[in-house]
Amino acid sequence: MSEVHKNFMELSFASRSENESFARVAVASFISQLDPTMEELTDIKTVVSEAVTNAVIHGYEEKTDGVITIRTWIEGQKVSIEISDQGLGITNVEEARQPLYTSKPELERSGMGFTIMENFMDEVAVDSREGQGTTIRLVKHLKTHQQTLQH
Amino acid sequence: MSEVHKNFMELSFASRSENESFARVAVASFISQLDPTMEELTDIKTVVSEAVTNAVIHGYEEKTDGVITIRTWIEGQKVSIEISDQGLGITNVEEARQPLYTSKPELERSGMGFTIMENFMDEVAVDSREGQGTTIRLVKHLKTHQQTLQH
Amino acid sequence: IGEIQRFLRDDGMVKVSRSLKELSNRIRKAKDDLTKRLGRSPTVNELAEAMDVSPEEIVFAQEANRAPTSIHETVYE
Ligand SMILES: Nc1ncnc2c1ncn2[C@@H]1O[C@H](COP(=O)(O)OP(=O)(O)O)[C@@H](O)[C@H]1O
Ligand SMILES: Nc1ncnc2c1ncn2[C@@H]1O[C@H](COP(=O)(O)OP(=O)(O)O)[C@@H](O)[C@H]1O
Ligand SMILES: [Mg+2]
Ligand SMILES: [Mg+2]
Repeated sequence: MSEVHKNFMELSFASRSENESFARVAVASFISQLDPTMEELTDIKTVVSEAVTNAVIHGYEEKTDGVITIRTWIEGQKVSIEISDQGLGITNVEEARQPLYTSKPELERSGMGFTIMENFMDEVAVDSREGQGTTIRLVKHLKTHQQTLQH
Repeated sequence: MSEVHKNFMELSFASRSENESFARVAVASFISQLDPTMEELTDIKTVVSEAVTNAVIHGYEEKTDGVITIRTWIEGQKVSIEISDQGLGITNVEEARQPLYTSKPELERSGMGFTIMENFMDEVAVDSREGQGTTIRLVKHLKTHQQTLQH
Repeated sequence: IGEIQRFLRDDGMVKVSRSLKELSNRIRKAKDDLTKRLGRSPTVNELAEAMDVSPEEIVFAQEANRAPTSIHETVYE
């Protein structure tokens, strides 16, 4: 293949915690056309879980009438994922991204969601406005087949 | 549970045949929260395949810059699925729905797509306008757990 | 209950939650075997070929071994 493989999908769903599992499967199965390693797939499923859970719990505070949108682009071995909500937004993004920081200690949140995203993805950008919502932009460069085989 | 379980999702993706498998799995994974039987799930995956393939091959004539949208609602045991394209549309819907009718015999199409949808789903509605696109509306009532056990 | 289960199975009435869990256990085993044999994480196509199912179905089935997939799970079990 000389041409770079390009594809995209966009997914919206109700802000219900039972959709977390569906969102993981949808994104991971879309990405499976790039033949990632099972490890890379697990990384991606984990970050999707974290971001969707954040939208449900923090963005919409468990109100089920919110909408969560996930956009995914593929370009060659580069995977870009955007997870958005129109919920409460984050007042202080820098603070929110600190390891162990959580605004909901009463729910026994670990405060490690953003840290996990940073560990598993190559790029993590947070775009949030109070009262308007939050968009998380994630990029991961999958290993090429040569890289996988050499590993 | 006295309240009826409600949920929805909307999914859009590029009109590429490699997205058919992804679309099947995405809808199946969304529906699986109702814990259908394997047979019901296979039926739904099959009709999603047929409708997505039709959008790719007939709606967009294999041009990959089209967009296909799938909307899915759950209400109790009722599953509603809408598959839309903004492609060529169908001139004569009645004729198109006839068993064995195909406008592309040269591609060795079976002409059984609509017949399969009618067999596997409880309702099949086709809304199409020439030059504007096609929406297929499908409804299936899943068996309740009591019905499954009694069967 | 074993009788009923067999009947449901034969009749194609087996619930997705149960059937996917079986597939997902087989996937986990195949994944462990491949990881040992290759000395690295297998790609999803390598696993899909070994299991003779599509990569997308691998992803779907794998999910079944996580949290309860169904709001009815406890009722059915
Ligand atoms: N989508 C969101 N909407 C509003 N606030 C968010 C969102 N995502 C994260 N936050 C804020 O960032 C904090 C840190 O998130 P995270 O690292 O995932 O930890 P945790 O979810 O365990 O609290 C959250 O406690 C919350 O205050
Ligand atoms: N999304 C669509 N856009 C345009 N035409 C369609 C679409 N879906 C179906 N058709 C028309 O209806 C016919 C019958 O469809 P189907 O029963 O699936 O048979 P087949 O796909 O094998 O031709 C097609 O040959 C085509 O002319
Ligand atoms: Mg979190
Ligand atoms: Mg067809």
